Amino acid sequence: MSQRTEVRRAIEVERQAIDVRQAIGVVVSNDWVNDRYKHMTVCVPGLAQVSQPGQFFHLLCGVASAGPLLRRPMSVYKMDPLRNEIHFLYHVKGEGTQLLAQRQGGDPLDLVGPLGQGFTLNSRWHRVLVVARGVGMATLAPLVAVARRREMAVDVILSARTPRDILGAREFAAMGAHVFPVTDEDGSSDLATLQSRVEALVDQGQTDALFTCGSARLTRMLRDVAIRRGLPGQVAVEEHMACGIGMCQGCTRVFRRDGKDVHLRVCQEGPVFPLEEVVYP
Amino acid sequence: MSQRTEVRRAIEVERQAIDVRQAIGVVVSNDWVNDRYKHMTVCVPGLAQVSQPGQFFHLLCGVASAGPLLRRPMSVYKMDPLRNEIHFLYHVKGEGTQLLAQRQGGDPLDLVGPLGQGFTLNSRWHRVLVVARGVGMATLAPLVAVARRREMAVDVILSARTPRDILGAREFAAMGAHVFPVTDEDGSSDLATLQSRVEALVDQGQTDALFTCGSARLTRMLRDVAIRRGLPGQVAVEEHMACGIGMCQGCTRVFRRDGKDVHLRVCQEGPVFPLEEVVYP
Amino acid sequence: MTGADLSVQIGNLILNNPVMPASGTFSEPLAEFIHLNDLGALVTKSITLDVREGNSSPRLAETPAGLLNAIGIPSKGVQKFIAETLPFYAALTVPLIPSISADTGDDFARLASILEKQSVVRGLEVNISCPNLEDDGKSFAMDAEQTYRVIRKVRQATSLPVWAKLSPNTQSVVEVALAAQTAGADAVVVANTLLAMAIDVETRRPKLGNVTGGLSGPAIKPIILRMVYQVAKAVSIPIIGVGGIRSAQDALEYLMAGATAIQVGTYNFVNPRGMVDVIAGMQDYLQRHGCSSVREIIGAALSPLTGAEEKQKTAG
Amino acid sequence: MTGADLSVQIGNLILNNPVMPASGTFSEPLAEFIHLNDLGALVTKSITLDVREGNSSPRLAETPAGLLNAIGIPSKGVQKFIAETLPFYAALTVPLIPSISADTGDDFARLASILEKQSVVRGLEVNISCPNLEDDGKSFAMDAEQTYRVIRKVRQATSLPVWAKLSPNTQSVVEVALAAQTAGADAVVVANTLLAMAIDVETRRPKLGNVTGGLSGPAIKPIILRMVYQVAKAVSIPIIGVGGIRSAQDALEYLMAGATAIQVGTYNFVNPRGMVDVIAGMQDYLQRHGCSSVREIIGAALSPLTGAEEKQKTAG
Ligand SMILES: Cc1cc2nc3c(=O)[nH]c(=O)nc-3n(C[C@H](O)[C@H](O)[C@H](O)COP(=O)(O)OP(=O)(O)OC[C@H]3O[C@@H](n4cnc5c(N)ncnc54)[C@H](O)[C@@H]3O)c2cc1C
Ligand SMILES: Cc1cc2nc3c(=O)[nH]c(=O)nc-3n(C[C@H](O)[C@H](O)[C@H](O)COP(=O)(O)OP(=O)(O)OC[C@H]3O[C@@H](n4cnc5c(N)ncnc54)[C@H](O)[C@@H]3O)c2cc1C
Ligand SMILES: Cc1cc2nc3c(=O)[nH]c(=O)nc-3n(C[C@H](O)[C@H](O)[C@H](O)COP(=O)(O)O)c2cc1C
Ligand SMILES: Cc1cc2nc3c(=O)[nH]c(=O)nc-3n(C[C@H](O)[C@H](O)[C@H](O)COP(=O)(O)O)c2cc1C
Ligand code: FES
Ligand code: FES
Repeated sequence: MSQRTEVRRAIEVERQAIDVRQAIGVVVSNDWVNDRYKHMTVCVPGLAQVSQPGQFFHLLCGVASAGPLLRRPMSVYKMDPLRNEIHFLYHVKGEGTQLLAQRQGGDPLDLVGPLGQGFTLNSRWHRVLVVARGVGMATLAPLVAVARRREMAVDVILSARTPRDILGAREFAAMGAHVFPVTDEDGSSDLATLQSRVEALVDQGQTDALFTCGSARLTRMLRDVAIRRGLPGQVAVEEHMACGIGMCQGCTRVFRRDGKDVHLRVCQEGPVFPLEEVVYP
Repeated sequence: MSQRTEVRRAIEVERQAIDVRQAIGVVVSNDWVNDRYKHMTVCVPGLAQVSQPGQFFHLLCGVASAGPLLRRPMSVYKMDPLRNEIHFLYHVKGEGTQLLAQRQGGDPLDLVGPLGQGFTLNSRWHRVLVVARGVGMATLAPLVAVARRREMAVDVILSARTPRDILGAREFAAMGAHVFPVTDEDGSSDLATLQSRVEALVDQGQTDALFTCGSARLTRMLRDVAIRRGLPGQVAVEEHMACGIGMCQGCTRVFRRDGKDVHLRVCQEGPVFPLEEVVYP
Repeated sequence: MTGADLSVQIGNLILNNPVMPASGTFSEPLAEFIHLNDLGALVTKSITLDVREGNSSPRLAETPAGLLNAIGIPSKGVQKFIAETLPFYAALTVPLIPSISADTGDDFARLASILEKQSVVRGLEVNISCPNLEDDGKSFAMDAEQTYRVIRKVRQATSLPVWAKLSPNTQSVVEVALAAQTAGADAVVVANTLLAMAIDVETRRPKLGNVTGGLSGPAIKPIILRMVYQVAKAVSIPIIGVGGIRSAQDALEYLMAGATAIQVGTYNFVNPRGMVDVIAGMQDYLQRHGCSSVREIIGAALSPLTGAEEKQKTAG
Repeated sequence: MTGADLSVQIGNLILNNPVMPASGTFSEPLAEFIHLNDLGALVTKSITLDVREGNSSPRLAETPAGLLNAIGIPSKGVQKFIAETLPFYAALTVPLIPSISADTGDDFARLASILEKQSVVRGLEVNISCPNLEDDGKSFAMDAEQTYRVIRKVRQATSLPVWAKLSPNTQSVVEVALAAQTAGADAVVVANTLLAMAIDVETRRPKLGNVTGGLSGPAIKPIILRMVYQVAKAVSIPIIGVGGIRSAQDALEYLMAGATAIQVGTYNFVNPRGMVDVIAGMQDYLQRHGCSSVREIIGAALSPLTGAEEKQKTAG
């Protein structure tokens, strides 16, 4: 979106009614899916309808002033417009996510979103390759769902420490995606091995685009493959955030855009960026 | 306890095992008794046995680093040595007590105590008068229970805003105390009216000692009655606390002891003080 | 019933209410969450003459009740600011106060005279207190003489209202505030962030790319409130209090300590509707306490206790 | 396996481990919760020559992640301290470091020479930074010259190790630390509380009887950590870090920023066993990271990044 359009849109918004992107939802369920990840379903009217794969919500994890000061960004893991539900899949990690893990059905949840630029799927693509490591799968899951709904072929490489840590294999298979689990345990997630795997899939399957999320090592590898094979690709980037809505400039990273190194805000210009714009010195 | 004894005792403690006065208890129940007060029962081995009426526990209201920094002092409302249970009755007021109110059966509770000097009951006394306002009743309840167990006659004046806010009338009556409810609503809790009531009870019933808690206005009135009638009396004082164990000097107030105005720590030399030592300029 | 009058005056500028965003914690996207015209004023992120990239990442670290930032002053430069950003604000009625930042007094003055020509600009906040630009967090506002020198130059360059944004990293905030007043500032903004840091014990490295950064948020409120109280006893120009506000109660503490208006910073990140909630809570407090104007409580905690209050206080 | 060596040296004093209570946040009742001999040293509440009552109540107010105190220096006087308090510590093996407070350099020196004669006293912490004693929170440690003068007098009065406790309310903590070093201090303690305040919006009065007080607790950790880091780059004597520590991780941040030892203050109020937990957590960290001594991590965050680390950092 150009600067000018942004200004015009903001003025418009100011003149008319205010968006309902800050809402209090109600937790429907919040269950462990393994010993580290939880799956939370939140009912909140109107937001599932406008959420795109790759977008995120900014969640207030504590209650009132108890808990960490800042919100925590979480990707939309699933949107269910018919039930007005948004799903999150999250790693219970530090103070924020531990508080989130304590929410029970019926509890309120203060959320801001959907935020950021999501993935884009070109209607001319027929086959896409998705590489997800660990909880990164949460960010990529709605992309796989939409791609399958548009009848694209989807190859999904799921990487994790052990076979038990692999998440979503059944879910993706049920959507009709081809799932390839790789693990640290048997060495198949090793970067070089994985790269051969990716290249083999790309070569045999007429892949049109590559997608990934989070992990710096995976992203670099995929970016290199994409550039070598002349394929487009997209990555959902993670960065520490304060506001999540483009005001604080705290989440910027250097990207290579239009031949120049520029600071872009992960929350606003991202979190999804073209693979070729990613810079890892 | 003299300075010398205190030193000797502390050295002894240092040499031997450490007291178990910091413990993690388990919440048994935590229920509303009216729209502002909750009753919490905590199971924690060994502490009910050593708790005295008028002593308090210092409770960590939050979980880990979420919640207010400091602990909150709460009087022992009931001790049940057979079940290893301590009871609290508390007003849900600010951040700390609101977090406390969220605890459910089975949750852990970090508590330090019992702390401070409790009430003393002279074995030669036959009749005592207790005046409690609002949640102050929680502090005085175990005193009434012990006095009744020692077969003293107990008159209890319970003061509150409305008849519905009167707490413990049935409970005290069941112990065999004589209960006199007074309320703001019908004006019977008005200070002058209350004072006549107290004086009448003292005069007709051969009261040996007066007890109260918290409210500055009540304390001053009772102190004056006690001095005029030559009766001993005790009051449980409240003051903001940091450590609760005598280290920070944050909870001191000026008391008149041995003819001098001295700063005493409410948590260590109190919270129970002789009525005649209380100073209200 | 009609509410209490929330308007306050700072220099010759009348604000509808005393609540505005703190520099660097607000920009155009907030219009998607609140009506910007509901605020007392709008202060922008500090802008510079030239284009600047800001500091390297990570730029943020969370601390207990605080936020550590080392954004620096990324800036598109004043010309692009005029061309691309000002049109947005021209469509609003709320007064716009750009915050300006520079490395020298002359550059500050140059910025002031450039911006003065823009009719949408209703005043300037002079950020002489950013702890990230120079060595070891030093800034003009750590020194009364430097403050006088810079504010004087800005004062001479413009007839716009001039607000001097002070630093809490000085031990002489009162002298610095007096220097700003003498130099002709219309108000002092107390204060910017406290210089601070955090270390990642796993990597054994500072958490911020810039090593040190500025601490904001509820953690610093008691410190900045004390400074406002001290400054209020010394200066005669209005004070704008800023540091850790996240409720009407926090804002009222600042007003009672002597601030005429307040800014909300970090809390905008937590609650995009926060400033509107603060305004509503203020209105509610004033009505509950029978005040017809917010001006009745400004400086209320500064006056010595009356005998009756003294008695009530100690007896309570 | 045997654990890592936790001992550190401060001047000629060897501590079993780097953890001790901060002045004013510890006294004899703590012996009912932990074995005091498990600590690295014991620092007492500041004592004065004469009897003092301390400030009027309320003396405490809680703030976000912080504690505001205006205790002042209630003191039984040094003679009673010797007669009544020292016997308790004589029965312990852990080194005792009384903290001393006075209004003049001469009184500081007098206290030092009185306490030197007590064999149980192993060093002195010189509290030149208490923000409550003088007008508007001023203290000796806000000024390098005053600091030199007072520490010099104490140095001449005693051969005991001398620790200078600095103030965070100065903008020149590095210069003040250097002045203490030049005057002969064996260590600097960084730092005392930050001058702050809170207002009760219902009564419209300051919450503390003394109006202003000192802010301690997790809220101030990022600020004091920054000061330790700055001081560590300048002085050659050991630094004792103190401010907001409530975990081994917090303590390790201070050591990595250049502190040789640390003090735990407010957290003793929250968790009477806190210091023992910090020591255990430190031991655990060192073992997990294959360090044989805590001394390996002191100042670890001060050295510039190596090439390999730089790469790992940006790639991670
Ligand atoms: C756009 C986006 C989408 C995300 N989606 C998901 C998701 O779907 N599922 C999931 O499990 N996690 C997701 N994350 C990561 C998630 O935000 C962090 O794991 C979470 O903030 C950790 O919070 P904590 O308090 O539990 O951990 P702590 O480690 O205690 O957090 C400490 C600080 O670090 C920040 N932080 C820590 N890790 C990250 C990170 N990876 N990215 C950004 N900030 C971080 C926190 O915000 C906080 O300020 C996403 C991150 C981003 C930026
Ligand atoms: C020895 C003692 C025994 C007590 N026993 C009981 C009891 O049995 N039941 C009960 O309901 N209350 C009791 N209280 C009062 C209780 O401690 C406070 O109501 C509680 O701390 C309020 O905490 P909060 O966070 O909910 O409220 P907030 O108002 O948010 O607390 C803010 C601050 O004020 C302090 N504070 C507020 N009110 C008091 C007070 N009255 N005394 C001391 N500090 C206070 C808190 O500790 C905190 O630091 C007792 C107090 C003391 C000193
Ligand atoms: C992310 C961020 C960026 C900031 N940028 C600026 C700035 O550009 N200019 C400025 O004067 N202050 C800046 N500040 C300081 C704020 O304006 C404010 O003084 C400070 O954050 C204290 O207020 P708070 O506690 O409400 O956040 C910034 C603060 C934050 C958190
Ligand atoms: C209640 C209280 C009393 C204190 N008294 C003293 C004192 O007498 N002398 C002194 O040098 N510091 C005193 N301090 C400051 C502490 O020693 C310490 O420097 C400060 O609290 C910061 O550490 P913390 O954040 O771990 O509490 C006191 C602090 C508190 C909270
Ligand atoms: S998180 Fe604030 S701009 Fe992205
Ligand atoms: S609360 Fe610390 S001495 Fe009483």
